[in-house]
Amino acid sequence: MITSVIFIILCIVIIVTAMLTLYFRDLLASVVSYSVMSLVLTVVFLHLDAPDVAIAEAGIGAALTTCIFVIAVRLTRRREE
Amino acid sequence: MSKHLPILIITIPLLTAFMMPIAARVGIRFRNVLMLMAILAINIMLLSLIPEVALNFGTIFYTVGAPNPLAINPEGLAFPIRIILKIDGFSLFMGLISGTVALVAFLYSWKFIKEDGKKTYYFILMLLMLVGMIGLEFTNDLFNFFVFMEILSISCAALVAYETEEKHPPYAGYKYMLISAIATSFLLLGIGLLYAQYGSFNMDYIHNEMNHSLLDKMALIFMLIPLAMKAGAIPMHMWVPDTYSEAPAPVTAMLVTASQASLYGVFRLSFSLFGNPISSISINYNSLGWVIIILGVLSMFVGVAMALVQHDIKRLMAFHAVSQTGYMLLGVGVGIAVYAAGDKGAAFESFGKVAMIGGIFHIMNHAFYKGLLFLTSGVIVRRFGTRNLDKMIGLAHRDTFTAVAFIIGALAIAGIPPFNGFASKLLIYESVYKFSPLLSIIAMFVSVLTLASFVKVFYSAFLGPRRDDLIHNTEPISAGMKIGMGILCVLVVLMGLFPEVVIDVLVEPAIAGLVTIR
Amino acid sequence: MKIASFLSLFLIAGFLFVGINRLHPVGQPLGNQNVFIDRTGELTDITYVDTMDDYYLRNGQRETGSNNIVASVVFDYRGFDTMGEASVLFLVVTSISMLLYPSIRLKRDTVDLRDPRTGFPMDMTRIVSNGTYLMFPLILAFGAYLVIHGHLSPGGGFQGGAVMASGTALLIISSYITSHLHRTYNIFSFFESLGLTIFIGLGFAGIGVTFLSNFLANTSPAFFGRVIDLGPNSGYLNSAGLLPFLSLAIGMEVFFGLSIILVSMFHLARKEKDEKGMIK
Amino acid sequence: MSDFFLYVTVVLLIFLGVVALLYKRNLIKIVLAINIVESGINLFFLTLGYRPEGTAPIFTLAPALSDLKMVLPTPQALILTNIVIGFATSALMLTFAILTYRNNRTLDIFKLRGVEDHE
Repeated sequence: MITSVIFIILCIVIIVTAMLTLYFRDLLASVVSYSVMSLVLTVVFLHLDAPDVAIAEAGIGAALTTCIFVIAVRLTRRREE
Repeated sequence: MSKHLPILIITIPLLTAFMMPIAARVGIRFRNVLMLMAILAINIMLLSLIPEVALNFGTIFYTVGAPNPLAINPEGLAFPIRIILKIDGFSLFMGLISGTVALVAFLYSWKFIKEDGKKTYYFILMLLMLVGMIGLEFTNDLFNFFVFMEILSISCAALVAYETEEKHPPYAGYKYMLISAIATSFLLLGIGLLYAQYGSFNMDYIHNEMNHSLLDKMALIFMLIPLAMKAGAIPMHMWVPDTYSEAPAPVTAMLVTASQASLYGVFRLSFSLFGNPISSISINYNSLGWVIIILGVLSMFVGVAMALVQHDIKRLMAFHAVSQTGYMLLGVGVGIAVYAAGDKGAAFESFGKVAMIGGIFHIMNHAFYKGLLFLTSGVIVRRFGTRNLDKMIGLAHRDTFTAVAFIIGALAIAGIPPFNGFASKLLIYESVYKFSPLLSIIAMFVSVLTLASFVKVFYSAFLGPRRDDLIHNTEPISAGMKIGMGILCVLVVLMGLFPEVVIDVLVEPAIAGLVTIR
Repeated sequence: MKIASFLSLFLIAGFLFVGINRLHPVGQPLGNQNVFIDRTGELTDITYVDTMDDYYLRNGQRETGSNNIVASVVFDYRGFDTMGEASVLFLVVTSISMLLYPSIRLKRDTVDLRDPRTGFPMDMTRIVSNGTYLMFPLILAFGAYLVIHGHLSPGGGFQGGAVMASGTALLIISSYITSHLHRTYNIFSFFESLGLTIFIGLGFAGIGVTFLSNFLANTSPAFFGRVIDLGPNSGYLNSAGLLPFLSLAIGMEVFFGLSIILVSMFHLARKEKDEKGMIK
Repeated sequence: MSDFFLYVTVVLLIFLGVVALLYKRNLIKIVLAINIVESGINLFFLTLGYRPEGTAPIFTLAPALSDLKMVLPTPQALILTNIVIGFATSALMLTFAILTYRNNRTLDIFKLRGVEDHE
């Protein structure tokens, strides 16, 4: 029961962070909330008994994707027009 | 060794691509020769498959990683567990088109692309593009299809943006990549829906198990619309002129083939995966045929209408590519509709099959003459330094070879005998007229408009007084470019003169691969 | 245009919601996925197996010798996909090198930001640079562990390579890699090609049977072919035949490929900063 | 109960991504939207392979039960592939976006639209 409640909360967090990613006009904030979404997704993947995918998502989705997005934002413009 | 041919066709160019940076260190000439040998090797291997696949109407299977490559299912099981390559007539037909156009594009870019540090990467991407096309045409596994689709679209996008210093190419590349990313995402969603029901990715297995539930129809929509989008059919065609016009000329010639690989996906899915030729053909399958027909007619008409008003030579040709895709969709759509209408025997044999032969044959013809036209456009654009038709005049005085090649291509695309466009278009007109006269008349009308628009191009670019002050670049056409265009000219003329040979040897097995699936 | 986009949106939403109602509840079909295994190593009745996944779960351990069924699917049963996926990464690295080629080639290399005496980066605090100094070997070791033990525990080529590449990201952020980027780039690109070539070479090694066939599994312990006890066991490193080698090749390719992407994008940023005169 | 939530999450993620693809105008934001769609698809596949009473498909130190149940391995293998492909795609698209910004000084597709019909 407890795990299921936590699980539902995680799902809601994913949706909210995804919405925030698309809502923020500041691209850096968008990128950060995308990386939070990836991290929470990692936890969900672990919960779904997929440790392999969870490691890959943590390494690539949360760390490296954020890295290249931050570089891209720095090289272009931070605010969305 | 011959039983390993299917995998060798895919892995040899891959290995060559990985070795390319080292080869470039050894020497430019060595790199070019290695590349030429790899592409020639692919073509020779593809040709060596003709006797078994095309002449004997056979099918070659290859199970990657299994104890026995020819065994599809493991012992005692009713379903495959590994990735299976399957080469039937249609796969071989498309593979031959890809191989030929890649060879021509490579010869053309030998001297056409300037020798700077980027050129090695250009060749690597070209090889991988070929791998992507051949891989997705040979595979019988849905997820593998998706992976090769990714390979194809990423290499296309990067090649479109080859001239990074220019203003527009990076955005064109972005657009292509965006379209591809959306398309492949939804393709994967469709694959997931099929996997959820049948627990497999093998097309033949799913086809046999298919029960045409609602989820299957959803999967059909999620898979067909992205593929039609990537093939450049109508409501989703706007990326075609933007990307085709920004790419270097040889890449554009290959992009036509890449779009046709997506078209292959459309046909393969609607026949070999979702088609149900065994028993009660549902009304939906008939309506699928009509959807494809309507898409085809719209593509034909809108493409040519947009092309007429263009002043940019490459955009004009790109809109014609959309328009010609319509013919293929029309031919095959009529085939599906007749096939699904019930009495497969009489009606299908009399004109449905002819329509399909026309549509499929047109794929090959279009790849060749449109490739030829794009290659000539490369010469024209380089000469004048602009793509604007109003600023061109009198090139025929200087480049007679290009002018002749352009005439051949333009007459072929307009469906004038004795070129290959006529052969396939005549088949389409005849058979579609029996199905619905209106459609046939539209098709003929579109052909006339096509001729009009190419007459305009020929008039502006080649005719008129000789004006050397407008010539931007005077370097002569290299031998490689002439050979490339020459090969395509010869193919266009030969296929126009002897269409029945091509139809017997290649197109009939292709139809057999699509329609008679147990 | 607006109407069209609204329409397509509603269509997609409708489809998706209809779809989830029609989909099975989690855990219902797709076979019975019980893993019955005799201790003797013989499989129970093969007719029980009614989907592909069942087959993998029941026979994967016996056929490939790998405890991690995901690894056996990735590298053995669907190894061809993995090859395609590795070439996607190679492709993207090539594309990025091509696209950024005019931008990356500098007249002079970027400034070396390291303190000549200590060797630590100067534009970061000592905490960051010391932390990186401590963390990087650990990250690398963890990544290498994931790669090598891919057939025993969660992990494998992709995951290990990604973890190691996040170490590279750390190095870049804390300004360790600033000088000699060309040399770094060339070395990385060589090893990336090498990894891929090894992968395909191993695939060709099995062409006596078929391409990418696992010809080393269950042969002899010296060649990673140890025959393992079926069912839950404690795991042996020298099992699973070709899998560890393939995993190593992919790990190499993924690590260096991802690092090249990071290094070249970072290089661009650094160059821009340099042009604006933000680096003294 | 939780499976329903999973599917709803999948649908919402894909839906949000598609909305952003249609209505956002910034090139980098569009890449983020595609990544969100891809996350949704990854979650979809893993949900398909999930078995409530199963364990991870790894035999090392697995519980020694006579009826050991495991989640399905194939979706996990595919998603591994898809994650790397997604990263590669977004890296390439970001490179395109950076180059577009360099050549045109804008990331807005409405302003870039005028770019196409030149001369």
